[in-house]
Amino acid sequence: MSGVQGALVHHGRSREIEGDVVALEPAMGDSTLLTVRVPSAVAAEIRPGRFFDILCRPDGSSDPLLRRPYSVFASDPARAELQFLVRPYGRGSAWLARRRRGDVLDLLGPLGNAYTLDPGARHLLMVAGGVGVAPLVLLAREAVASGRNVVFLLGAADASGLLAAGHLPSAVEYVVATDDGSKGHRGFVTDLVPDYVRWADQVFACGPEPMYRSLRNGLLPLRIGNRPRVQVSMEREMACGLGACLGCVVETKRGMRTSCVEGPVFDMDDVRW
Amino acid sequence: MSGVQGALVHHGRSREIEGDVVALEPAMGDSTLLTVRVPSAVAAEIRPGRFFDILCRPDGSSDPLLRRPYSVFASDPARAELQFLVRPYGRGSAWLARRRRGDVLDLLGPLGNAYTLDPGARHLLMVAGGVGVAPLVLLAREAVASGRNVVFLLGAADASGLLAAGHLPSAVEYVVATDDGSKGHRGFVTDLVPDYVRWADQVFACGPEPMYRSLRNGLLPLRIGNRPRVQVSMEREMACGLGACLGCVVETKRGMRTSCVEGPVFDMDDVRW
Amino acid sequence: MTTMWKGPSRVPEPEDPPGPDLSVDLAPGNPRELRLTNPVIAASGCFGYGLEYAGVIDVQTLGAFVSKGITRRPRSGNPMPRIAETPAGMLNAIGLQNPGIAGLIRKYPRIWETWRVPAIVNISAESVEEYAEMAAILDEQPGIAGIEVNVSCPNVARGGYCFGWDPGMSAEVTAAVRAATTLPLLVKLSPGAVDIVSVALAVEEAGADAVSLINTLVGMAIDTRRRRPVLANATGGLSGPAIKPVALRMVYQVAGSVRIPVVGMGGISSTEDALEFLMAGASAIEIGTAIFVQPSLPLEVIAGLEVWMRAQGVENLGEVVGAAHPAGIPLRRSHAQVAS
Amino acid sequence: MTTMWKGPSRVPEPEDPPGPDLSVDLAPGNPRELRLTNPVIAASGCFGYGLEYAGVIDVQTLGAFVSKGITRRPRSGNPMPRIAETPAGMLNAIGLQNPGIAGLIRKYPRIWETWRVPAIVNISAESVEEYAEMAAILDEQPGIAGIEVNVSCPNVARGGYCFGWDPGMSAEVTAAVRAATTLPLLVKLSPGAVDIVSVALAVEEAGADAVSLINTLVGMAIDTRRRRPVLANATGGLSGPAIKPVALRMVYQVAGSVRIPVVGMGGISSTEDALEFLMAGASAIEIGTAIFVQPSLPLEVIAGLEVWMRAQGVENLGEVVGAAHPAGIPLRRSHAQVAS
Ligand SMILES: Cc1cc2nc3c(=O)[nH]c(=O)nc-3n(C[C@H](O)[C@H](O)[C@H](O)COP(=O)(O)OP(=O)(O)OC[C@H]3O[C@@H](n4cnc5c(N)ncnc54)[C@H](O)[C@@H]3O)c2cc1C
Ligand SMILES: Cc1cc2nc3c(=O)[nH]c(=O)nc-3n(C[C@H](O)[C@H](O)[C@H](O)COP(=O)(O)OP(=O)(O)OC[C@H]3O[C@@H](n4cnc5c(N)ncnc54)[C@H](O)[C@@H]3O)c2cc1C
Ligand SMILES: Cc1cc2nc3c(=O)[nH]c(=O)nc-3n(C[C@H](O)[C@H](O)[C@H](O)COP(=O)(O)O)c2cc1C
Ligand SMILES: Cc1cc2nc3c(=O)[nH]c(=O)nc-3n(C[C@H](O)[C@H](O)[C@H](O)COP(=O)(O)O)c2cc1C
Ligand code: FES
Ligand code: FES
Repeated sequence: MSGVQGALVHHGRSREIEGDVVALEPAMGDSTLLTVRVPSAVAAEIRPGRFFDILCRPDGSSDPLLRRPYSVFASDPARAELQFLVRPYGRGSAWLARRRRGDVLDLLGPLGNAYTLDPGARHLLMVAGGVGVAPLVLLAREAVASGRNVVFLLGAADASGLLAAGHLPSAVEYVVATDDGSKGHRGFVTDLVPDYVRWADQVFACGPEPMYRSLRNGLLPLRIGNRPRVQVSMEREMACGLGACLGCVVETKRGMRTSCVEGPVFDMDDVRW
Repeated sequence: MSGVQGALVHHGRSREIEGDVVALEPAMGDSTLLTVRVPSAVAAEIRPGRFFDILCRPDGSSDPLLRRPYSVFASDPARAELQFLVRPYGRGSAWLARRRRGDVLDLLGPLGNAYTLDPGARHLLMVAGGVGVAPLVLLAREAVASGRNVVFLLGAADASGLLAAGHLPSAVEYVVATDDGSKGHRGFVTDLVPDYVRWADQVFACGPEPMYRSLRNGLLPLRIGNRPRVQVSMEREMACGLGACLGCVVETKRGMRTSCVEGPVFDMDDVRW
Repeated sequence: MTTMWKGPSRVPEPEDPPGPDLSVDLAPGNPRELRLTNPVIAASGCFGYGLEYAGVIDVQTLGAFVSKGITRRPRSGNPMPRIAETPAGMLNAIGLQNPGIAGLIRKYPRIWETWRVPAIVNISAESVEEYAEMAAILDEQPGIAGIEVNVSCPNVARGGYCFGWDPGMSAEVTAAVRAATTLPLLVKLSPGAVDIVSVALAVEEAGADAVSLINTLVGMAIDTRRRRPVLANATGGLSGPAIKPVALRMVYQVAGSVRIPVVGMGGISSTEDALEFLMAGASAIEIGTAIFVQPSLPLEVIAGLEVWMRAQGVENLGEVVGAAHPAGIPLRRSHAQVAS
Repeated sequence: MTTMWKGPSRVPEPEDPPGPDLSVDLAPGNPRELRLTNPVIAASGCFGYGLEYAGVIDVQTLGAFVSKGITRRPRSGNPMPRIAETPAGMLNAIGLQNPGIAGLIRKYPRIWETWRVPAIVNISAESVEEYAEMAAILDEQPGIAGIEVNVSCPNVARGGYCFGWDPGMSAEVTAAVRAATTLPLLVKLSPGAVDIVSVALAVEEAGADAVSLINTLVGMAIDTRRRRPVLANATGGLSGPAIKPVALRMVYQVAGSVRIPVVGMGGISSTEDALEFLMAGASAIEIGTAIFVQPSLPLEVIAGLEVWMRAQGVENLGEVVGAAHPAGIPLRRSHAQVAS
C-alpha cells in the first residue's frame, strides 16, 4: 500500500475499504449470506437501498474486470458488521459465494441513494422479488424500529427460494407467493399487491424490471392520483459506481439520471417505462 | 462436463486431469509443497524432469490465461499422490500457493521428456539452483533406490532458502552454497562443481539459465571429451505444452526443438548457448 | 443432404434420438466442396499439423483443423522469447517456423489421407506469385481438403505493406490462388485493415469460397526490468479472450455484407462464445489460443452446441447463423435449407 | 525548472529528501505550456468532470484530468444498455451524453479555476468547422489548461468515415483547431487507422502540441439468450487491460517517429503498466477504465512511480521515456534535461 492511499483513507476521502469475511451461511435457497467486518464509520453510513461495489476476483487477475454492486441486507454498527445476500448467478457472485472466513474483500461504498420514509407514513407495503429482498429487509427493520406497520410481500420460484421469516422483525406481516404454489399464493408476488394498496401510505419495491412493470400495471387503476407513493430500486450494470461513466442511467421525466448516484432508488412515477 | 470429454478421459486420451489438493506445507523458505491426489495411472507415468501444466486461476476467469508448468517433486503411485514445490513469484504461483485442502486443480500432463540415467553410471552429480531442486529430488530418490551414489549440490540466496535435508534420501551427499554464506559455501553452487567432476559419471542440473552458463564455463576445462555427460532442464514460457505452438523452442545443434515435448531436459552439449 | 467430405465423425448409437444437424459446407460454390460434420475447427498455429494433438484428443471428431502457416521455403522462425502473456490474452511472434511446403508434403498428406477429419493448409507468402505457386503445389496433393490463405503478411514488392490491409492487394492474392487451384479456398482476413468489410467483399469478388477472420491484432509488452520489449521480435500477434469483442464485431460486419460463408474466430473459449460468433453470422468457427489452455475444448464445444440445439429446438445450425442481426444477413448456402 | 502550470500538488514536508522530478510539459512548443507535476492523467469519459471523484480521492494530486467528451450541443446519449463486460475489458456505448459546450462552460470552468490540477477539455464533433468553433469558445474560458481533440468521430461530410482513420482528415481538424485557439492542444488518435504513425505525423505537422493514444477499439458482445447484441447500439468501444498490448505497440511506434510529446493510454492498471508506456515513449499516461475499478489507482501510480524512481536512482522521468527503444527515440522537450 502506498503512503498516498493510506493518507486518503486517513482523511476519510476514499470509499475503497477492506472488509474481513467473518461468516458465510446459506440463506434463501442457494444464496449465501455473507457477513463482513468493515470500519465502524462505514457501517454507520448505511441506509436501506445503498450498496457496495465489490471486487469479485483474486489479486493480480483482471477478469472479471468490473466490480459488482450488492445491496446491504443488514448492518450492525456496534459490531461494525455488514451483511450481503449473494445469489449465485454468474462469475462474480459465484466467486463471492465461495469466499471463506478470514478472506479480505475490496469494497467501494456505500454508494447510491436510499429509500425515503415519508414522515407521516404509518403503513408501509414492501414488494420483493427474489434476491431483491436485500434492501427491503433492512428497510423493514428500520421501519418497525420507528413504530411503523409493515406488510412484506416476497415472490420466488418455489418455497425453497423464500427468505426464512426469522430474518424479518416479528412485527412484520410477511406474505409470500411462489410460481409453483409450493408455498403461499400461487403466482406472481404482484398479484398480492391490490389487497394492500388502500391500506398503504407508501410502497417500496425491489426486484427485476418485469416485476415493476406488472406492479405498475396493477397499481394504475387503484391509485388515487400518485398516492400511495411508490419507490423502486432500478438494477443497472455499473462500471464506476460514482456517476462518472454514465453507463448506468435511467431515463426519467427529468432526463437521464445515474442509478449509482441519483439512484438506485427512483420514484416510480419519475421513471419513463 | 460434457459426455464427450468424459469419454475421452475414459479412453485414456486426454491428459487434462483433475487433482484434489490434499495437503499444503511450507518448504524451502517461502515456497509451498503442494500434495495433489490424481488418478493412479497418472502417478505411474511420472519420470524425473516431467512436469504438469497447471491452470492457476478460478473457474470463469480468463486471466491469467495460460497454464504454468511445474515439475514433479515427488510421486507416490501407491497413494496416487504427486507433490509440487511452488515458489511464490508472480500471479500464477501466488494463486497456487493460496489453495486449500479440498480445492480441485486442473492439470495437463505429465508432459515432456525426463532425465535419463546411463545404465553404467554409478556416480551422479546433481546441481540445483533454488526451486530447480524439484525434479532433481525425484531423480535423486530414484537413483538411490537403484543403488547409485548421489552428490546433490544446492544453491540459494541464504540459509532459509535451502531445502531441508529430510526431503532427500539419507544416502545422498548433500552440499549447499548460499550467496551470503549463511550456510555452506559462500558463493555460487557452481563453484562447488569442480570438486566432483572427476568423480561423476553423469551430471544433472536444474536452475536458471545463468547457472547453466557458469556451470558450462566451469566444466569446459575439466571435462574429458564430452564426459561426464551433462543434462540440463531448460525453462521456457509455454503456451500449449504439447509441441504445437512452437513458443518454447530451444536452439540446438539439430535445429529448433520444443522444450515441452523434446525437452525440458536437453544434453548440455546439444544446446546452442 | 449432400454427402460428407469424409464419413461421419461418430457412428450414432441405436438409442440416439435423431440428432440436430451441425454440418456445414464452407465452399458451397465449389464442386470440390468443403463439408464439415460440425462447425468447430482448430485454428492455424494452434494445432500444429494435427498429429501433436492426436494422442491427446479425438482429433477425428473435429469439424476440421488448419495446419500451422506454411511458407515456400523452410523457416526456423524468430529468436526467443516468442510468447508473452497479457491480460486475458497472449502475444506470439513465432515467425512462421515451419518445414516449408516441400517438408509439409513429404510428411503430412499421406497421414491426413487416412483421417476422417478434413485438413486445411494455411499458407503465407511474400508475393502474389509465391502464394499462387504454393497453391498449385497443394492442388495435386491427397489428404488436403482446402487452403486457408493468410494475407496478414508483408508484401515485399510494396515495401512490406501488409496484403490484408488493402482490398486490392488481398483480391490480387485471392485471384492468383484461385487460378492456381480448384481446392476450397478460405481467405483469412487481417484485423489491421481500416475497413475489413471492403477487403472481404474484394476477396469474395476475386473468387474466395469463404473468408475466415480474424487473425491476431498487433501488440506488444515491455519488460520494465530489462527496459526492452518482452518479445525478441518487439511486436507480436495478440490472441485469446482479450480480442473476442473486436473479432465478433468484425465477423458481424463482414457477415452482414458478403454472401460466402464466414468462419469466425478470436478468443473463442466456450460454447457460449461459439454461439456468439454463429449469431454474429459465422457459418463455422475456429478455436486457437483456448486449445492451449484446454485441449479438449473444441470437442466440448461440439457437444455443447448439440446440447444447446436440442434444448432450443434448433434442428439445423443454419437457423442460428446471423440471428443477432435485427434485419438478417444475406442468404448463404453453407447450411442445408430448413424444412418449413 | 520552469514554473508549474499551477502550484505543486503537495507541499513537501521538511524531512522529505529531495524527491525525483516527475514533472512534464505536454506543450513545450506552446507559450501557454501545459506543465504537470506528474505524468498521471485521468482519461476522458472515465472521470466525469473531476467533481464526481473530488469527494472520493484527492483530485488535486493528479498530473491532470480530461473531461468527458463534449459536443457543440447537449446530447442525451444512447439507449441502455450502454456497457458490457468482456474478458479483462469492457465495452461502452455511452453515446457522448453531455451538457454541450455551453452547459460545460456554465458550470465547470469557475470551479476548475480554483483547482490546482489542470483540467483538459475533450471535444468531439461531426465537422471540421464544429471542432474549430468549440475550440474558439474554450480559448477564452478560465480554468481550462488544454484541449484534447477526439478525432474518433464520424465525419458527416464524408459519409461518416472516421476523421481519425485518415491522416489528411485528422490534420485538417488539427489545423482548424490550432487556428482557433492558442491553448495547449492534444490530438487523441484512433486505433482504427491502418497506419497510426502517419496520422500522428500529420497532426504533428498540422500544429498539435502533443498526441494522446489510444482511444477505444470498436468491439461487440452478443447476448445469446436474446440473440441480439448486448449493447443497444450494437457496437461499442473496448477499453481496459485487454487492449493494453495494442495500445502499447501503437505508443511505441508513434513515439519512435514524432517529436512532440506522446500521452499513452489503454488498459493501464498499475505502476508497472505506466512504466511500460513511459518506456515505450510516452511522456505522460492517462488512466481510464481502471479508475472505475479502483478510484485511488492514479494516486497509487504517482506514488509508485516516485518509489520506483528512488529505487532505480532515476532523478528525472525523462530518463525513462522511450527507454525500451534499442536505438532511442527522437528527442522531445517534455522533460527537463538531465544534468550530466
Ligand atoms: C444496485 C444493485 C444492487 C444489487 N444487489 C444485489 C444483492 O443484494 N444480491 C445479489 O445477489 N445481487 C445483487 N445485484 C446484482 C449483482 O450486482 C450482480 O449483477 C449479480 O450478482 C450477477 O453478477 P455475476 O458476476 O454473478 O454474473 P455475470 O455472469 O457477470 O453477469 C451476468 C451478466 O451481466 C453482465 N454484467 C455483470 N456486471 C456487469 C457490469 N458491471 N457491467 C456490465 N455488464 C455486467 C455480464 O457480462 C453478464 O452478461 C445488485 C445489482 C445492483 C445494480
Ligand atoms: C519445465 C518447467 C518446470 C517448472 N517447474 C517449477 C517448479 O517446480 N516450481 C516452481 O515454482 N516453478 C516452476 N517453473 C516455473 C513456473 O512455471 C512459473 O513460471 C513460475 O511459477 C512463475 O509464474 P507466475 O505465474 O507466478 O509468474 P508470472 O508473474 O505470471 O510470470 C512471470 C513472468 O513470466 C511470464 N510468463 C509466465 N508464464 C508464461 C507463459 N506460459 N507464457 C508467456 N509468459 C509467461 C509472465 O508474463 C511474467 O512476465 C517451471 C517452469 C518450467 C518451464
Ligand atoms: C501461437 C500462434 C501461432 C499462430 N500462427 C498462425 C499462422 O501460422 N497462420 C495464421 O493464419 N494464423 C496464425 N495464428 C492466428 C490464429 O490462427 C487465430 O487467427 C488467432 O490466434 C485468433 O484466434 P484465437 O484468439 O482463438 O487464438 C496463430 C496464433 C497463435 C496464438
Ligand atoms: C465509459 C467510457 C467513456 C469514454 N468516453 C470518452 C470520450 O468521451 N472521449 C474520448 O476521447 N475518449 C473516451 N473514452 C476513451 C478513454 O478516454 C480511453 O481512451 C480508453 O478507454 C482507453 O483507456 P483505458 O483502457 O485506460 O480505459 C471513454 C472510455 C470509457 C470506458
Ligand atoms: S456506474 Fe458509472 S455513472 Fe453509474
Ligand atoms: S509450449 Fe507450445 S510448443 Fe512447447
